[in-house]
Amino acid sequence: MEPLTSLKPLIAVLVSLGVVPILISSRNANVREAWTFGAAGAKFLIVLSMLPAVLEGQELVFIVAEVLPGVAVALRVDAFGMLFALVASSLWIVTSAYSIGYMRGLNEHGQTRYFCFFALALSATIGAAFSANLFTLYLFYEMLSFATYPLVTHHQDAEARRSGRKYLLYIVGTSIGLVLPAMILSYDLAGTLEFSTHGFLPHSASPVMLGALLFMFLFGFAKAGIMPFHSWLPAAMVAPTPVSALLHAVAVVKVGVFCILRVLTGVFGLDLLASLNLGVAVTYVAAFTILIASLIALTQDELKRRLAFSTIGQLSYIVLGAALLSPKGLTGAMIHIAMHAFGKITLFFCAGAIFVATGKKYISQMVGIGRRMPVTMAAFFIGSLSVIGIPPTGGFVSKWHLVLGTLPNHQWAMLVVLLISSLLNAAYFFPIVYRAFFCQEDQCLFEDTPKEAPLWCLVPLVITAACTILLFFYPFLFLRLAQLAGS
Amino acid sequence: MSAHYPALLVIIPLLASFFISAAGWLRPPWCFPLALTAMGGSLLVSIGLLADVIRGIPDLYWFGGWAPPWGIYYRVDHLNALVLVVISGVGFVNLWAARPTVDRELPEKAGAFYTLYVLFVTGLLGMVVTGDAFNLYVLLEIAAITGYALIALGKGRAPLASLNYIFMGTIGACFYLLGVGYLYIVTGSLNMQDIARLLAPLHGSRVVTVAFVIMMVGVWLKMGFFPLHAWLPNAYTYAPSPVSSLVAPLMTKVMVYVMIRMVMTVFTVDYAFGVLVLNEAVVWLAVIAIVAGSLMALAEKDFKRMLTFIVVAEVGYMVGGFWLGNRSGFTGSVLHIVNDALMTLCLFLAAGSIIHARGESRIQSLQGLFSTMPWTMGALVVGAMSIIGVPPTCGFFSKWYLLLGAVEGGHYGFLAALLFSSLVNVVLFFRIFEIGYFEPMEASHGGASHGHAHGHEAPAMSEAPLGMLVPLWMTALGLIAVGFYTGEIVGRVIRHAIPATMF
Amino acid sequence: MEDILRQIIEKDNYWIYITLMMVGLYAIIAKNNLVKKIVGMNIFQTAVILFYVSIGVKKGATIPIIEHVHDTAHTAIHAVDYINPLPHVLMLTAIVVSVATLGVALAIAITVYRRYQTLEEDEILKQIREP
Amino acid sequence: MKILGLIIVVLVGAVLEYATIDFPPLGDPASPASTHVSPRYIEKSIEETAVPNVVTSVLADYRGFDTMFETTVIFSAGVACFLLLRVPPSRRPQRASERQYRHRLTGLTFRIKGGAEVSLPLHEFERVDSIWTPYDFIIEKVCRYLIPFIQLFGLYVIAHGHHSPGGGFQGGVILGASIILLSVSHNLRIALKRMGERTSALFSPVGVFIYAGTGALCLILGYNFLDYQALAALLPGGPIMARSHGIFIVEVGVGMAVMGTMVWIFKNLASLGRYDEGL
Repeated sequence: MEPLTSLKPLIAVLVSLGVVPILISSRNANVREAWTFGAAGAKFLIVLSMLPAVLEGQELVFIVAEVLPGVAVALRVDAFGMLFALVASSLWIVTSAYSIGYMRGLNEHGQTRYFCFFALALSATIGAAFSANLFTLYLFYEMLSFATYPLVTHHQDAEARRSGRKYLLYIVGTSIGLVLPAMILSYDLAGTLEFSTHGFLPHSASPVMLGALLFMFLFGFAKAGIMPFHSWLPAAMVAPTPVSALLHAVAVVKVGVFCILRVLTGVFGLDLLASLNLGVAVTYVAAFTILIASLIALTQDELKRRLAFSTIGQLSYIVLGAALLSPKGLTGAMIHIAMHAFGKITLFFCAGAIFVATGKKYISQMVGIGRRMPVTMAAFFIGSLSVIGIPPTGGFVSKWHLVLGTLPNHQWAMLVVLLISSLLNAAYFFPIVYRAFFCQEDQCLFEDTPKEAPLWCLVPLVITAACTILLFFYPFLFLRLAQLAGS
Repeated sequence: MSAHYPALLVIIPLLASFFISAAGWLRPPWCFPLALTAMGGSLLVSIGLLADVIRGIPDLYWFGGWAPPWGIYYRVDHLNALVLVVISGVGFVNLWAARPTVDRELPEKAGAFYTLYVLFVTGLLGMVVTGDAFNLYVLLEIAAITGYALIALGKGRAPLASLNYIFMGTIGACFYLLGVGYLYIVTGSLNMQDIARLLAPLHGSRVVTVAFVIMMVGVWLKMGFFPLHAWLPNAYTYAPSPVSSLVAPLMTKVMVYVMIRMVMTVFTVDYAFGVLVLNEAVVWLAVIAIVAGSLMALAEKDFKRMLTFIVVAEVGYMVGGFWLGNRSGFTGSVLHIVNDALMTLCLFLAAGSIIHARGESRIQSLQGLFSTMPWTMGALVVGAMSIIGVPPTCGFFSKWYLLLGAVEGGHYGFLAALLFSSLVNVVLFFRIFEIGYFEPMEASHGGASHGHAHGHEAPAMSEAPLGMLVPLWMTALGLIAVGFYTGEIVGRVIRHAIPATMF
Repeated sequence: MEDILRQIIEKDNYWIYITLMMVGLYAIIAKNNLVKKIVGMNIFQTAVILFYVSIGVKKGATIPIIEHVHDTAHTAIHAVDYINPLPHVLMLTAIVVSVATLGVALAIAITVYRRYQTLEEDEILKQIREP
Repeated sequence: MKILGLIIVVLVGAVLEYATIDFPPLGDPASPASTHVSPRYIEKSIEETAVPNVVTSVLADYRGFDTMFETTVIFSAGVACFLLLRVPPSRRPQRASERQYRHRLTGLTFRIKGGAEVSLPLHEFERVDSIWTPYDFIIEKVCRYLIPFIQLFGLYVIAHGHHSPGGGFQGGVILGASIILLSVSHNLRIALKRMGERTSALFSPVGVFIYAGTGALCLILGYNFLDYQALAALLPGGPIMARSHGIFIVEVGVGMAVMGTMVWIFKNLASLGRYDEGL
């Protein structure tokens, strides 16, 4: 099926970029929020309108400018890109609603700037999802790094400044220091940067060079939070919660993992990796990250930092799934992007709601909170089930495929790692839920008159919790997309 | 009419400068409009020349009707058509931004200022388009003398800095003149093509080697290439802001062009890279230039002085890129002349409007800039992105070619230096953005804004005048536009400029 | 040994211009007083002018002004009889340039003096370091 | 600093010296410089430009473009000195400085304290500058009579550039020197009376404009820039004579420019931009 050139991917990317001048110019808050909502809705609808074509295996292509010989700023919508774009744009609607409640609840300053950079970050995310070659991916990756810096350092205090510095050091440092040279070297080897189904790097290149390239890409995309370059994520928890919710659970980190998957499938190609058995090395790196992150999460008392480390662990699931080099593993990895997104965003919404309602950040202060905020904690429970991977929630589907993925190549070690880490996930989520609902009389810190967070916060987290359960029963959309991308 | 474009390119600003100087005495208000027509005219002519070159019409112009080796002739080819457009473009845009400062600081001598401004750009335009080695020296001196005078106008240490610039600049120009003399004594002709033809049999001789070395040292001295850059930081820092945003983007880039022209046309590429085994050493010199420039910029306390050290590092990019000796390196170097001129203009214009509004350029005094001057800082962010090398802006693409050239040439030292300098640029600019973003304005900071605690309500917006903001934003958007048009620029123009013998 | 001596004697003009240039260069670098540096710069430029003019010399040739008698047909003019005019033209320009640079340098030296009341570079730098 | 200077000087001297080994010996007629381009100038100068002085023909015609920019260099130096030094009248401190007058006939000098208003029959007195310039009757009178002849000689040098060594630059400098002699022998104010700042400031752009204007005129008349044979349409005589006339017009332009600039630079430098008292 030859690709169909259409303007839709470009409009999808530019719709939120276009809203920025309007946001700057609009005077009062309601108009501004209405515009953000409108932009989110419009983006989701445009992405949705491209879905039927993609489901039939059709690819939509749009070349913006032929910038370098053999390299163009070009957008291409394929199944994998569509999956990620769907997740990101749908959750932006929910998050924009949530951030209205959150920002009004704490009457934060600089809200116009907040919504503008939020829109910029989203356009970069969708751009990364639809990028046709490694160069456009790098372009949107950099744009995302710089667009999220003002969001992370929103509070403009000393701590925000330190974490902003760390955020930049890791993300921009590795992207310029590792990804740029790697891209140059691969362009030098292959002469092009277009993603192709089984990789564009020539098999004739020396294995040492290919290995070095792989690891430069792996650690270069620091947004994926692979172990040595992960500590920007907990530091970024200083940001307001909707930022942590959408960006640091769904958009930004997923772009990092999305790039790594694109590199593994589009740049190297699974058969090249298999022939050089580089896949095994990547699985060990991912496994190491999963275990260590889960262990550290156990020790974190601040709720958002625990969720952050849990995210680092979950991201490496996706990398692990892809590195198993089996079709099932790849499908599992791709679905996990969606499942984890919905699960983790619910958890972050709950954390935000707790902070808005009670001002509490630390888990030790949340004993018996279930009596005061039953709905929030119920959603928290569902979210944690999904992240752990227990049946009634979507997380189970992706974990199931990941486990199936380890079988064909007899990678028992990876199977064991998956199971242990699921246990660890349970170990750091269930105590929170348990202590929230079943506290002894003397230790309960909250009286049992229910007083939830404002509706603007509550409704989105209920929706996302419902989605996690819905995805368990009807995962066919994402499954179909993942299988299409895997083939 | 278009046959006369090469002559008109230089004559329009030259004649206009005489009218401006006379108008300075007779009708002072006419000075700025005359200067504007001069710059606008030369911009249109240079665009016309570029169009001719792209259409493949060679532009040869014999002055006085005499054939080349006897008379002086202008030759517009793929290489200098692009540089012409950049020079006249930067001159035109910067003139807009110069007006508020000139009206405020030297109202009576505006005529003289605009005369020297236009003559400076004329000198550069002539230098880029001339085909005669000695004529290039004369135009070099015009640009130099007007540059010295304009720089000496600044406050504080400007005269001393300009005097040092004169000494180093004169030594550089005389070395260049000596180089031309050595070539003349051995070949008997002053015309570049003619010298190349006559020089071919003499490639082994000592004179050609020494002439090459002297010319290179002279050109490097004028361009501020690392070991010979001592004059550049002071000269560009203490110059008045409209002058530094004119001289910084153009002077060094045109001298890089002169180096490329000399090596490509007079000494021919296979001599420079074949007979002489100099290019390895020069690339390592460029590596030192980049690293040293970046480190010194890091150590700087003054914002504008930091920018000058970035210019020193960028010169290292261009020289290193060219001396790699392969097609990508050459393309990267020429493209970087275009991109770096625009980037440096954007940064210095932003610095100029900050100094215009704040009165000083110490980095510590840049607090609360994002709230008081959001538009200027917005443009500064775009400029910074381009210097760091972030894709949509043009800075990335020239860095891409330079890196590719380094990889193809197997020169990993140069690759490491480029990446190191990009990372240092990130630190440099985000240090300033942090101060501008986090630290609130102190009380009574010269501006009308009042001091306050946590910066909750943004202090009054004391933006630079519109006259400076419009050119600044034109440049910033230009950076992104040129970024997207890199394919066109390289494909249509630079690719044809590469000498055939370059592998 | 003998041909080296001949070499030196035959090319004495180049020796002179090189020594003159080096004197100028030394003055620019080593001198402390700004005006002395300016004088050194001027010597440096004059040395280059001397070099160019010495290129044009021809043994047994007269100045390049051709006396032509109106009525008789043009007797053939041989280039050998006249010295090479081109370096002289070039050096007219170079002299003008060196005068212009000298003028501007002196003007700037005056502004330096007006601002620091001294022309000794070390005193100026001392004034700059501790205002 | 001195040792560094010595090292650099020795190094550069050695490099330059190294090249001279391959140079042709001094004055050898067969050297490439004398055989490649310049023979045509010498042999064809009369034929093509009817100017016996080959240097002037090369200067103003063959390489006329160079000379135009050379005049522009002079012009830009003049403007630069003005820009750097001239203290605009509005900015000068207004304290009345003490003034000195000299009685013409007796030679007695009177000093008026600052600010005091005294009514003096000015035609009998002449102002003496605070830097006491020795009033010397002989020098003043000799210069007074000499200057017109110097200027006449200057004009001769400009006009006679075709046949004898000379031309625009030399003539212009002589004319400039005559005005400078006036201000040296008398004082700057008298020189300013003869040639005010405005005239000298306008002389230089007009002079260079004559040069560039003639070139532009040739352009308009359809030939290349600075191709004087285009002037044949306006001036008597064939294209060859038109070249000679063209060269002459250009020499006049250069002379004006150089004179104006020399005087302008001298005034700015001598009076440090205040135009009140000179050397």
